[in-house]
Amino acid sequence: METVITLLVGLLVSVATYLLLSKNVIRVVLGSAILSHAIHLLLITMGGLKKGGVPILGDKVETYVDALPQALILTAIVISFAVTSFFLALMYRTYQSIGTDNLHEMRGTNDE
Amino acid sequence: MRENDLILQTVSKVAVFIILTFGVYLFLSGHHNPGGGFIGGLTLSSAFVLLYLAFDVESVNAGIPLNYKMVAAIGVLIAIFTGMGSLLFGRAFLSQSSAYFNLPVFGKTGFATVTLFESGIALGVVGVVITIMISISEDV
Amino acid sequence: MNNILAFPMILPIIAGVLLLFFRLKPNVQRWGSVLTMVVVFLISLSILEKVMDEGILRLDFGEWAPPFGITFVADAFAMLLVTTSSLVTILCLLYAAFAKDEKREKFFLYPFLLLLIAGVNGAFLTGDLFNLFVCFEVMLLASYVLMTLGGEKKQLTEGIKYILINILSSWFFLLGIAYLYGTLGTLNMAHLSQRIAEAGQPPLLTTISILFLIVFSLKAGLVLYFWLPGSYGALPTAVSALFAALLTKVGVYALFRSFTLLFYHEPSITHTIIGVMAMMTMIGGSIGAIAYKDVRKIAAYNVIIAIGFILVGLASNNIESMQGSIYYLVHDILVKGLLFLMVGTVIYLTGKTRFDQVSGLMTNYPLFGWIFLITLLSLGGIPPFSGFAGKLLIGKGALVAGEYVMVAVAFLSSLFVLYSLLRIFLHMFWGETSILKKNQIYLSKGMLASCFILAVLTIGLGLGMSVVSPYVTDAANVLTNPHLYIEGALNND
Amino acid sequence: MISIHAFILIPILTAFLIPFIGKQFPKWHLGWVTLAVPILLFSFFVSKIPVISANRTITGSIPWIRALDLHFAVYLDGLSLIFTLLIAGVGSLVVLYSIFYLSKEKESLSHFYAYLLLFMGAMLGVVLSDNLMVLYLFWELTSISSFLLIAFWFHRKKSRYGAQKSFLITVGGGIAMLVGFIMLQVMTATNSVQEIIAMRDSIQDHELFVPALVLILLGAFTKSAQFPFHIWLPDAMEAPTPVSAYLHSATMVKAGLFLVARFTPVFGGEATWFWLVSGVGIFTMFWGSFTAVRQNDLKALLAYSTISQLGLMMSLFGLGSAALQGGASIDSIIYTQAIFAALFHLVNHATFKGALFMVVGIVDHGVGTRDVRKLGGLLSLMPITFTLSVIGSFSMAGLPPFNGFLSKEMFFTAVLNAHEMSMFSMDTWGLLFPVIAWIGSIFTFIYSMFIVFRTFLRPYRRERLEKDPHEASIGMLLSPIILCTFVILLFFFPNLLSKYLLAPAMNGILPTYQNMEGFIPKISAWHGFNLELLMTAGVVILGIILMNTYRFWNVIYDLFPEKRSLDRGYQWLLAASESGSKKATDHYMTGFLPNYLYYIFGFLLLTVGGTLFLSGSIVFDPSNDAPVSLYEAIFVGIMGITAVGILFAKSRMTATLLNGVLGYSIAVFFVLFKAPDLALTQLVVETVTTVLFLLCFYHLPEWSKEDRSWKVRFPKIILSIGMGALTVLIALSVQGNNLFESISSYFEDSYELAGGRNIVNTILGDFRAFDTMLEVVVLFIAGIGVYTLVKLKAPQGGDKIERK
Repeated sequence: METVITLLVGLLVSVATYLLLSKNVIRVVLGSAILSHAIHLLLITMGGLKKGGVPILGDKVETYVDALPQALILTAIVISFAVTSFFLALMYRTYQSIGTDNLHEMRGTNDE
Repeated sequence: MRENDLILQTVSKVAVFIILTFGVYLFLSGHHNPGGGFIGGLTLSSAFVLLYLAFDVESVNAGIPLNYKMVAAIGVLIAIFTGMGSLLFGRAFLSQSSAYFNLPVFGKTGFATVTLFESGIALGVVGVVITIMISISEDV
Repeated sequence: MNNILAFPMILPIIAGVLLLFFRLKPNVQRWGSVLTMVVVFLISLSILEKVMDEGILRLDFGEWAPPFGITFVADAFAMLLVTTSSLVTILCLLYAAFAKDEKREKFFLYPFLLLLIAGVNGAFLTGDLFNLFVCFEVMLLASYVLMTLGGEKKQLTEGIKYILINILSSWFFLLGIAYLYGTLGTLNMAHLSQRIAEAGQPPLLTTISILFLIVFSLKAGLVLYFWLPGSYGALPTAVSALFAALLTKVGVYALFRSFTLLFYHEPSITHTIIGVMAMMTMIGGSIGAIAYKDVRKIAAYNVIIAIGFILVGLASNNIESMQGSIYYLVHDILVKGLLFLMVGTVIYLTGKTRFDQVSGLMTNYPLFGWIFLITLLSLGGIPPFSGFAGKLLIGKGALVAGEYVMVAVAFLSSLFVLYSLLRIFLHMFWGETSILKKNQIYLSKGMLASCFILAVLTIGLGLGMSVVSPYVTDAANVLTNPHLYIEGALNND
Repeated sequence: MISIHAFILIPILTAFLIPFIGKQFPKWHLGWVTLAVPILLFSFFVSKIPVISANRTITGSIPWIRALDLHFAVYLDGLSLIFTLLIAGVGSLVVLYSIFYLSKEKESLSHFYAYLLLFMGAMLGVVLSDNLMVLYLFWELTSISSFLLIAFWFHRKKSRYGAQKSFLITVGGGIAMLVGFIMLQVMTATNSVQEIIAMRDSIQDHELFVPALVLILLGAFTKSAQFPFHIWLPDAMEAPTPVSAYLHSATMVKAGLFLVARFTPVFGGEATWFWLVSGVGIFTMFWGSFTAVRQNDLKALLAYSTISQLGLMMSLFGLGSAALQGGASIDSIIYTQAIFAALFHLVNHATFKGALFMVVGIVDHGVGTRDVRKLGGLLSLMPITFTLSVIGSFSMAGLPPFNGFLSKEMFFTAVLNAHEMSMFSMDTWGLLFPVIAWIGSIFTFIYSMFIVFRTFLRPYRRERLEKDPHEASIGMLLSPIILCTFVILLFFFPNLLSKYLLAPAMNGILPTYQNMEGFIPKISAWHGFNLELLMTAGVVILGIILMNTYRFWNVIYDLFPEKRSLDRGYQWLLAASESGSKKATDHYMTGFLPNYLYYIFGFLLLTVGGTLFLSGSIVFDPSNDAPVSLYEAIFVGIMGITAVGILFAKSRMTATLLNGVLGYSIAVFFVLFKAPDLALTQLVVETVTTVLFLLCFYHLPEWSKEDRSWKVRFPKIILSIGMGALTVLIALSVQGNNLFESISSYFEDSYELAGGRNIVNTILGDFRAFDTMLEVVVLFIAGIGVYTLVKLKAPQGGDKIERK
């Protein structure tokens, strides 16, 4: 399972990288979102998959899956939500202000 | 935004209550079951998101006249000050503790600072998510 | 239990959030934030003293002993940086308070600045790798907002680039944490260090360490500084000064921590790469610094040169070079803040961004002109200003390490620093004045005061460097002897 | 001995006081206030002559930065004493002269005297410091004060140009010197010059010995305007003339000579040192005098002449260093005489060159020009000035009865001796020294005569002058008169100087030769008909001939046109490095984000991937894997297809929804992987994010097509596959490399420890509550940030520079 998920992560990273290299900002944001998905998946894989029960203490289960990565991912998800929403708003504002979503038109000048 | 989505609006009203209840449940059950401050808060705010989608911003705001930035700020402050509470008892920052009380109605009730901490978190999350939503949708 | 350790991070957060409630009271915002940072500075100083007396201090949040809970670890290195950062923040806030950019002030300029410094201080203090990530995010989110606060076109477009590159590096950071956790099963840095030492840093860990190198290089502007010149040019003065003083330094700090505490077993690979990167950075920064006439760009490339220079100390990897880097870091935090305040003020006074469009400011603002000259010399590492001690020791350390090429590049780069700024000085400050007395914009004493104090600090620090020496010696000692840090961060008594 | 420190600091502190005195007492002439300082210094150092000439030294030290072995350590021996006397003595005369030269009304005297005093203190610091780093400090301070003085009239473009040039070259040289110093410190573990001298034998074979030598010489050569670094000196003449007389001929430019003399005991005897110092010196001597002849500006002429004379002294120090090859011996004592000549000439040069600069200043002041094409016939109008110029020039040309004659003769002796050296392959090259020296001297003779003849003789043409010429006031004449008196006195009583100053200085430079027979020569004007005298005669005869035929042979200067001069080279270098840098930086700093991401991904693949492959850390060990069930496999398949689908989505709406599908699938995975909290969070977050996406996209245009050409796509694909592969390879290796147990089993006691059964939640709320708290702060910042971003808009009308 771990290998399969790792390969999936690899695929997601590839897709994300490809999108990140676009000149359209929306694609870039999607790329970043996919990259964060991929890394969350990877993080949980690193703790080992399905090696025990749900990490909620009960009487029936002897071993639990690694709970620490889950806590980290939860934090990471929230942070990526914060970042993504800010970035979306920025993208929207930028379009409103300069009328483009093309990075090529956002190069700025060298002032000379 | 949309005036004629009567069905959506009706469904939403019901759904919002369900979601709200579920959110509160999630928040409270977090200590022993899946859930907690974050998830509860997020769920609660998704209820509001739904409201905003179904109704327009102005009417929701008229119904719930809150400055969500301040809600978020208060949430953060609650979380921090809960953490600092332990300083008063000479404990390390963010030391949580719990105590049990015998309350008339609820019987033996556990009260943990964690709960307070998490309520700060939840409040913060709700405030932030709604602030974001309102800011963007108002502008649009 | 040293709860005081939490304050350099917590106090600014509390103040920042509280100030939200005083949105329309600019004076409360201004002086409230300055006051907060003064308190933070004093607290940091007292922690620093305590560290010198009692050794490395530790705070376990929630009283969960490491490696299970999160800890703040204060050694002299971290505390020196916290103290200096807080000091420079006071001055930048003071500048902002007098610059009275009311538009931004109404939109929470000060809360964001306070949250930024909270993240910075947290990053310096934390002893937990994942918490470092979170502190980074606090700092970065605040910087994202500050980057775009004001909504000018240039801010928005440069902001998009700045934010995307930083997001990318954050995800890489997370990736690195995932790998490290997968191999070592822990997050506490001291514990990580122990486990890496136990495993003898196998090749896989070296590979992962390079990933961290890339992550922190992106933050520090080491080789991968593409985001830096553009974004620093788009900011209001006080913010740009704070960015220049602090943001990259956090990356530098992380580089030093990770390659002295965690991945120090294979210097022939890791430190060699760092050395090459440091040289690339200095070269890139040097040619960038003389390429443009826009003063903000010149200043920004100077930030880059300094990063390379400081990293020479890490690459050389001996006690002298480490001491040198620490001296230089302290110096650079102050002087980069000063440089950006000066540059921003020049633009404020003249409305021009290119140095060939203005001349003769010396006639209009003599004291200001002299401060610029001091800034220039101090940045060039000329004694008796504060950069000299660091420059000297970095050079010595690199020579002892036999890194002759690096020494050559490093000292040549300081010539470029001098030249790039000298051009500004000669054009803008000397020459016939282009501003009539009656058209002269009033330079408020308050704005000048921040620059003046920083200039006095760079002289005072240069002359009185021996005051800082014991701290630096101690800090470098911990950096070169990781077991000291581990003892301080893990022992349970 | 605190007193010497005090005397270094007095001028510096006074420098800072001068502006305040000027403000407090606007009626005072600051020059008189200033004058007290060098006179005080001079009398102090004169009072030390008895101690020093008795072959003792005075030392003292004040700690500065102990941790770095930086001490404000002073060391006064014969060598430094000569310099201190020059600094204070010429300093007094220059200040006196400047009182009459600079107008109190028009000039900012407080700046002028502040800089001058700053320089004085710095220069004293250079010659008195025993600590390398403190020496460097003062060294750079002299450069800075010189920079400020050159640009004293900073509204002039040429002044700024000259100031910049001198700054870059001298400070640049200083930085090289600093590296050399650090190398010395690395070799000897001390910063004290005297201790380094004592350790000389133990460091000679160190690999840094020669590099340190070269770098320190770079410092000396730049400061002392040696070829090819001399180009800054002529431009430094933009400074007021008293400054030129003081800094750029008598004192600062001699700091390089001082440095060479000071380090002769360390490096002397080394072939590199010998060849560099004497070779560069002798060539500079020739080149300076050769170029001086063609100058039309009197100050430029003097500048080149200074360059030439500095070269002369430099070469003498170099030739003299040969005496240390193989240790001190009576056979080599003859070579030490070069150094003696250098020291003697050092003093002589300060006297006659100082006087000449002042004379030129008087002429400039009196007639308003220094251009020899306009000057002429001032003899009758300015008789005293004329007399002074004759004394100065003839001394410079090496004619009796002036001190220049004596040292010039000794110079010839030294080059002739050098010719007979048997070391450093001098048997092959040695002849060059006397030949170049002789040719250089001829040109020296010519330009010296030019000063007198072109300015004072030739026909007088009033119409070309700006003012009516008149003799200068006695105040202005006083200083050059005193200097000229020395020029003559030193010719008649040179041995007095030798006994009290030169001998102790020789002992300071060559301590191993102390008390040897013939080490301190007796200077005499007449030493029989020998080769030296013949050379001098030749110089005079040929010089007179060439001077009178100048218009026939001056075509040779066309071989060295302005266009191809070193000066132009310098300008070209600056311009080219600026434009080249711009080109290079523009090339990669395009401002186009994808480019930057290319670099970042590329660099990451290169370094991380490189390490991964080269270190051979790839491991693949799926034995520990959990089994894959069918529906899991299906889900993986769906996610893969969805992800790839995003790449091909035609509209951004499709892409957003596909991204949502991806997010929900991950939530499902979280359920499968026993992470209900995550699943819940992921579900809600994905929902809210998707709503946000849609909200923001509402007003955005449909996305434009990406460039589909292979040229763009190919590198993208390579990088993407590379990143994916790298992630996978490391991840798989990590899974095969589980080195340690995770700490997380500790958290399984969460109920006992923290009273919660949900481990994840307990970690978030208690074990790692701090993360959670900060996370909310992050979210909070983002929320308020979005609010400000949307609400605070820049005023219309484009980017305004922050000013409101």
